[in-house]
Amino acid sequence: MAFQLPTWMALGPTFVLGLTALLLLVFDSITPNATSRGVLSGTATLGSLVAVGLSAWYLLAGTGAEPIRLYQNSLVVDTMTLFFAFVFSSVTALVSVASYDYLRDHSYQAEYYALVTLAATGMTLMAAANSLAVVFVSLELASLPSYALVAILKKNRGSVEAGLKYFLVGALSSSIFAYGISLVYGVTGSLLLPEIANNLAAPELTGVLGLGIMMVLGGFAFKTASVPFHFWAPEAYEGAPAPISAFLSSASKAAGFAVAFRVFLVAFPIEQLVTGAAASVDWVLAAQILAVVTMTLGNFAAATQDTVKRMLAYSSIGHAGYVLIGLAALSGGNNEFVLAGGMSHLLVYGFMNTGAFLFIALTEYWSIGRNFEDFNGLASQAPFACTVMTVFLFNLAGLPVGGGFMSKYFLFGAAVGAGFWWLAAVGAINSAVSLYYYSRVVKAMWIEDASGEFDIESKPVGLYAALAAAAVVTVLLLPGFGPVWQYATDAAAALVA
Amino acid sequence: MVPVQYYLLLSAAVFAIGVFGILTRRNALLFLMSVELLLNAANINLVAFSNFHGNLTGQTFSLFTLALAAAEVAVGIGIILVLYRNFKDVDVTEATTMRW
Amino acid sequence: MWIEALIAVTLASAFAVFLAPNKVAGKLAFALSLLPLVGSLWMYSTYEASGNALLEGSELAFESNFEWVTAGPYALNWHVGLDGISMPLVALTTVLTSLALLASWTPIDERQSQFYGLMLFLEASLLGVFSALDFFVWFVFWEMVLVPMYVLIGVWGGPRRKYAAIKMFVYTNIASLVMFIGFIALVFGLGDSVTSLDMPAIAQALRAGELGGLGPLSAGTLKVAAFVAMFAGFAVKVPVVPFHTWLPDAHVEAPTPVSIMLAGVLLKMGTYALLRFNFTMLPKVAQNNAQIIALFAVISVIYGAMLALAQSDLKRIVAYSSVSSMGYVILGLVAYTLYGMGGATFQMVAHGLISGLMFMSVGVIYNTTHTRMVSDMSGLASKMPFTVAVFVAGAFGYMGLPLMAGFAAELFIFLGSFGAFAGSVWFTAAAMFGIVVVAGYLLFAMQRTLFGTFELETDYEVGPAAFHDVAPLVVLILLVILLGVEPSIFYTMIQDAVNPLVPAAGGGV
Amino acid sequence: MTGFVPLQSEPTLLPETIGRVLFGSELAVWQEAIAAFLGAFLIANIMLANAGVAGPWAKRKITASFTDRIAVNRIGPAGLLIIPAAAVQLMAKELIIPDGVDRPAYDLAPIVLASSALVGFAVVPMGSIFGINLQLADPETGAAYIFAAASIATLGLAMAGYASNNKYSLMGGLRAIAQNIAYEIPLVVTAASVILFTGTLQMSEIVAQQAEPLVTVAGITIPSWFAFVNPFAFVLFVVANLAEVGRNPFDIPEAPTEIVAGYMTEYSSIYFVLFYMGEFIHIFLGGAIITTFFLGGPAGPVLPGFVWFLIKIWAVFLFTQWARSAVPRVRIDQLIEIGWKGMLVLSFANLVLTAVIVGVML
Amino acid sequence: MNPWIAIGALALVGLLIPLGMMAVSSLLRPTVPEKGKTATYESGEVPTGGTRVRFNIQYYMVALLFVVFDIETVLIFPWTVIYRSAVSMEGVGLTKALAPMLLFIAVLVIGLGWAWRNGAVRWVRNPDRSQRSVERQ
Repeated sequence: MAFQLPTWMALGPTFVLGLTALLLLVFDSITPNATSRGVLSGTATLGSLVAVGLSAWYLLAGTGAEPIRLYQNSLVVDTMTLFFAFVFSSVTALVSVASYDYLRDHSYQAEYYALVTLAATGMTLMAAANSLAVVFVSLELASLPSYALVAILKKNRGSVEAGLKYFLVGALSSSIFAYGISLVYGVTGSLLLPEIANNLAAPELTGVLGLGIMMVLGGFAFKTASVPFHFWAPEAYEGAPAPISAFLSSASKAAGFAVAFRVFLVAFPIEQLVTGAAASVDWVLAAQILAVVTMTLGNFAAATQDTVKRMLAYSSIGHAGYVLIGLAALSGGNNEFVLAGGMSHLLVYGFMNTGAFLFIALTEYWSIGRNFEDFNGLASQAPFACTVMTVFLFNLAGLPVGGGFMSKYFLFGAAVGAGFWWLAAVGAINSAVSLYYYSRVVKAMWIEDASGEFDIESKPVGLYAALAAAAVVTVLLLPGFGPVWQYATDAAAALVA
Repeated sequence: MVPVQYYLLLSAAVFAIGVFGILTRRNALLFLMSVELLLNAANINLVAFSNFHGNLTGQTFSLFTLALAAAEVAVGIGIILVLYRNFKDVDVTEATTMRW
Repeated sequence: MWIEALIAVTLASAFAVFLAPNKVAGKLAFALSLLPLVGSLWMYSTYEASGNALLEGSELAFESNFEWVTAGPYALNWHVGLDGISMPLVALTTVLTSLALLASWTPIDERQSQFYGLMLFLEASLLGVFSALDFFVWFVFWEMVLVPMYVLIGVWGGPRRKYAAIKMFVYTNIASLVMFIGFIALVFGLGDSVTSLDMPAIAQALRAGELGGLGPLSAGTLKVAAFVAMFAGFAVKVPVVPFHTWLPDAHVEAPTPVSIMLAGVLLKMGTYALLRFNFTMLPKVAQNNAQIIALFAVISVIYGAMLALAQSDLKRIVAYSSVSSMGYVILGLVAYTLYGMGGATFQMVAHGLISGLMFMSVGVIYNTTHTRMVSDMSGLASKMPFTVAVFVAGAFGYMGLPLMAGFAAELFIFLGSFGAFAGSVWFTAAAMFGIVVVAGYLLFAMQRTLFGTFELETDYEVGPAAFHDVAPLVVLILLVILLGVEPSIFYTMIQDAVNPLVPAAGGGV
Repeated sequence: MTGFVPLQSEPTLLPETIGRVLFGSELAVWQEAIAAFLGAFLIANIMLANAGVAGPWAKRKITASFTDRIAVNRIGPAGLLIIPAAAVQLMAKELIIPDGVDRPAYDLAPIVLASSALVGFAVVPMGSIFGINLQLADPETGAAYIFAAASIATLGLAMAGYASNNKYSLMGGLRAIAQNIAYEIPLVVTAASVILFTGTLQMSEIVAQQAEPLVTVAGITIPSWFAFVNPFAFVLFVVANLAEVGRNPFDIPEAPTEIVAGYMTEYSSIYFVLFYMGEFIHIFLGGAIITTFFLGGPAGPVLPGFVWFLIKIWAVFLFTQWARSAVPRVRIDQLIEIGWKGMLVLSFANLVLTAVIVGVML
Repeated sequence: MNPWIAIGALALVGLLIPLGMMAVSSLLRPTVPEKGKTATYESGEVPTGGTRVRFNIQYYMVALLFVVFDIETVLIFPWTVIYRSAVSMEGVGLTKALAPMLLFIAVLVIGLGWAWRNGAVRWVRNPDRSQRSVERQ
């Protein structure tokens, strides 16, 4: 390359997303009365696409191969940062496109897009955070807009209730997280992750440290909708506008995991805390328990739901459980593989789960009911949308019609390789359960006969475009899983090393 | 000089009060106040430990915690307000259009 | 590149048919299915290979190997190729698919383009399963089979189709996961000695005894655990009693062409995988526990036959008899003798054709009479003599009548297994008893339904079936007889591929 | 443990002076506490005296002068004895507690208001008289502390408005909060622009930095009081301070013609005295802040520092009384718009400009 | 001497003085209970309704704005303290000391401008603006 970008441009995706949010607010300040959906949605989409492009370009150019440390090491841009920035901005782009139709009669359009891009900014920052302070701030930057977004349908009781519950659990867990940070700081005297690891050498206050780490874990559990802070997830995903459910369940969850991976691997190294001679704080064990409980609870609860959106919400908890394997199987000496499994699953999940929720958005747009029965025979009316949804669902279930298959089996394979075959076995059982409830939707759409007439007046362009894009990427990730895995492995290697 | 353990005890007490408030109160505003207590417990720790370790990291971070707590309250009160408009109450257990 | 072309053409046909209008979908699908059929026949005619694909010193036909994904220390490659075991199965798949498509014209009367598209998609997946030589590629295709199967049964099946479809779906998916965990544990147990998920490499490393422990498991335990996991996984597909309960439901509810594919090809996936994985990669474990496995096989044979005897639904009878027949295959495989393994593999093909024939004729009868209950009808022979004749021929094939493919297969199996199990002849003897039961119930059913005076309360016109219904029957019966008369068409290559596995033939264990 | 002991500014602080007189040079903690308590008592009483003079007497006199009337001239010389008279009269009045008040809050509100105004003076450098430096404490974070103390009053107003069970009170309380918070930010941001110059939050340092000569015009040296250095900030601050202390044109929380007496409506007897007194102390606290930040603190020629300090805070008081007489009251909507659209933007502009100028000039 | 001892002392005095005045007053003042006296004062009229009246939502909007902006001043203050020394410090300089805060204030100002344009600080709303909050369903 002929010229060298300044190092701060490594955070390009973050800046682009943040500027997009500000630009949207400026738009709305200039013309608060006019609601030009196209301009707003277009700006948000364009901004996030630029962020997608930047992160992809950086990945290809190997920007993160040698971690770029910024602002006194409180931010670090490595492959993982860019990998997740790619995920977040892709999901943001999909959600922005889809919202063009979904929000057609809603108020607060500009605010909506601004909040979405702001939350995405926070998420990209989370992936780059190398200091607990940045972790906390970026976590809040991602969370606060999300609370508002969930409750943005002010006249809809479900939305408001969802927003309230999300907020209450979120506020609680973020304060617990802050308290955990303060304890960790108290023991180690630093908030920078590498320094925390350095100062762990001879912790005198092991109990305090353990409590702190568990509280930090709790904070991540909230963000990733894992047990024990998962209560909000079904409510929030069900009540929120469907594109927001997509955004939260895909991007937000991935962000939680991104930061959890970095914090736990860099700040609380396994060699010192878990397997070391002075093994004291076995957070891997805690992660194992959380993983098993989370995936089991999520999947079995999903199997008992009546409404599709809520089913997807619970299944999203189940997937959080799968990804938790990425943390839970870490002491087995196959860390790189395990972590990369978790990361690549998050990437694929970003597309397939967003797609599934966007399909729900489409049905909400058409005012089709929420129950499984309401979807009966939908395929005869909207074959394309239903085909695409089937692709997403089979991917979520781990059938080989797309990348979901690859990532799930790589994850399970990695767990087995780390010696945690029982984790994989639990995952396998859950996966089978998930097949049951995912196929219920497929069954309803394709197999059952319609009980009534659907009132489908139009095929919304934005939603269809987002669905198609998500589906194409999901399917292409099956043959094209190589690069994803490559980058995930690189990212994991940087963390493990 | 006050030993750092005392601060830890104080913050633990504040934290416990906050948790107690969260567990026993159903009013959303009281819930918010309890959360503020939790965050302030963290702040006590941060400032105390900052002094203990002789670096400014903790104090600086506590400023951020304050700011974020305020932002959280701003968003939270907004949500509680729309909750009140929809449910005519700020009891967090009132809103049950969805089952758990 | 021929295998890729075969799969690609089939997939492309599937998409083309999916997009075609309903009216022409059936004919278009049949026409397009001739392409892979011709392709596979051409491949058969130019087939030149020796040895077992997974073992040293083999020459594979149409092999190709590209890099796909690198998963940590393991390279996943696109590796396909054919040997004497897979070639017949590939041919079987293409033949049966074309015939099944032909047999779909009458019963499938709605959403045709989707149906035929899925059938072709199924064919592509099956071709992939039988030709893949990299574990992950194989697994992709293996799982891919489920998707069209689920929808095919679920949409076009009988009254309880939803239940049957989801049962099949969940059952086999759990099985795959169990198998996956078992196999992956093996691979990791091999440590650095393998650097890819290439099946030949893994098989050779395992046979060379390079397996180490994994986590808390020692090498020996790991071997057995993995064997059990894989066996359980494949047993569901085969199916082996007691994992068989999904099969009768699926068969009964599935429309005729899907039943043909299910019995004719899908069940062979299970035995094929058992042969490829369990019996090739972990032969010692298999041999050490040969009696237990044989016991499973014999129970499948007898129990399947007994259950068939108790059925009053023609299709259910044939379905349970499939369970029984697949028991023979396992019995033959685990014998680890020349004839046993060869015969078992030959039985896969033979049973594929015969069960296809049986289901097809039951389908034709059903199309005409709209019932499958043995008790409902009698004297069909007078109304549709040709169909009945084919049905009778198929039934005799099932019973192992000489000059039919089934005879050759079962004969080899019994020859091979007799005395194979530590000198115990009881297993084979018991299995042979199964044949008697099969003969009993088939004769009983035929006597009730086909002969005597015609009696059936129905609103439908009962008469000879259409040409396009009968034609596949004829083709199948001819193929069955051809294989019965001249088993060497396939048996030579099968034996060539199986020999290296058999200790007595110098294959070593 | 280093780094957190505040710098000892040169003139000894009041408690230490008292401590040395009482106990010698080495002080134990309890001795320090006693000395501090005595000093605090002295400072509090100085401010109480100021408020006492201002409330019943000076305020009336000033207003009368502006409106060309004669006021309080009956008792004592120039009516000065009205001060003790009013004190006794008000304290001896019956306390009427209306039905339905929220008792703890109702009782606490006047105490909060009065004491919050008092505690702010702890860090104010009041200058010295007779060689005694009348400053109680001089922590590094003095400026932050004084703003914090001053804004506690809002809490008292809210409590009073809410607890009184009276619509006027509620309105007054709400208005008081809206107003205080609307002008709090311009106030603090403008103060921040001063801190940009000083680079410290320590009150004595802020004062010391204003002692430097700015320019010398015709032999008269103008000190670098920030009122001269940054007059724009000074004006902003004074206006914002007017709103903070709730004087005209920003007296809508009380607005007697609209809502009787706002949050004070239901208070009588000593409670009313506390409110009334608290407000005046608050005005003086605002004056003290302005004095310290912009008017060079107690600095001045010839006279002792404390006298200059008194002159300056009384000047600010005079200004508030002038505003009270001369400027019409704004409406609540105007108040909010002035605050959020005018003052806030101006104060941010001021901050940025100051930062740029300070940065470039260095 | 720790300055906070003196500040605490003044806080104590600040509490004791009002309390003392209350105590003195309670000794001096008469108590003549009477029903009419304790009625809520509404300019001499008979009180109507409760006091928990619904008040203008703008009070709330302003409070919300305040919470955010006031806390931002918390973040501005430390910067103002170190600004001068940072500008003259080796390796920091004007740009590095000023630019981040300018960015920070710019974000704040954009937020303020948005709130301004969307009527957060406008006391009287135009009727047509209320249309904006009409939502589907």
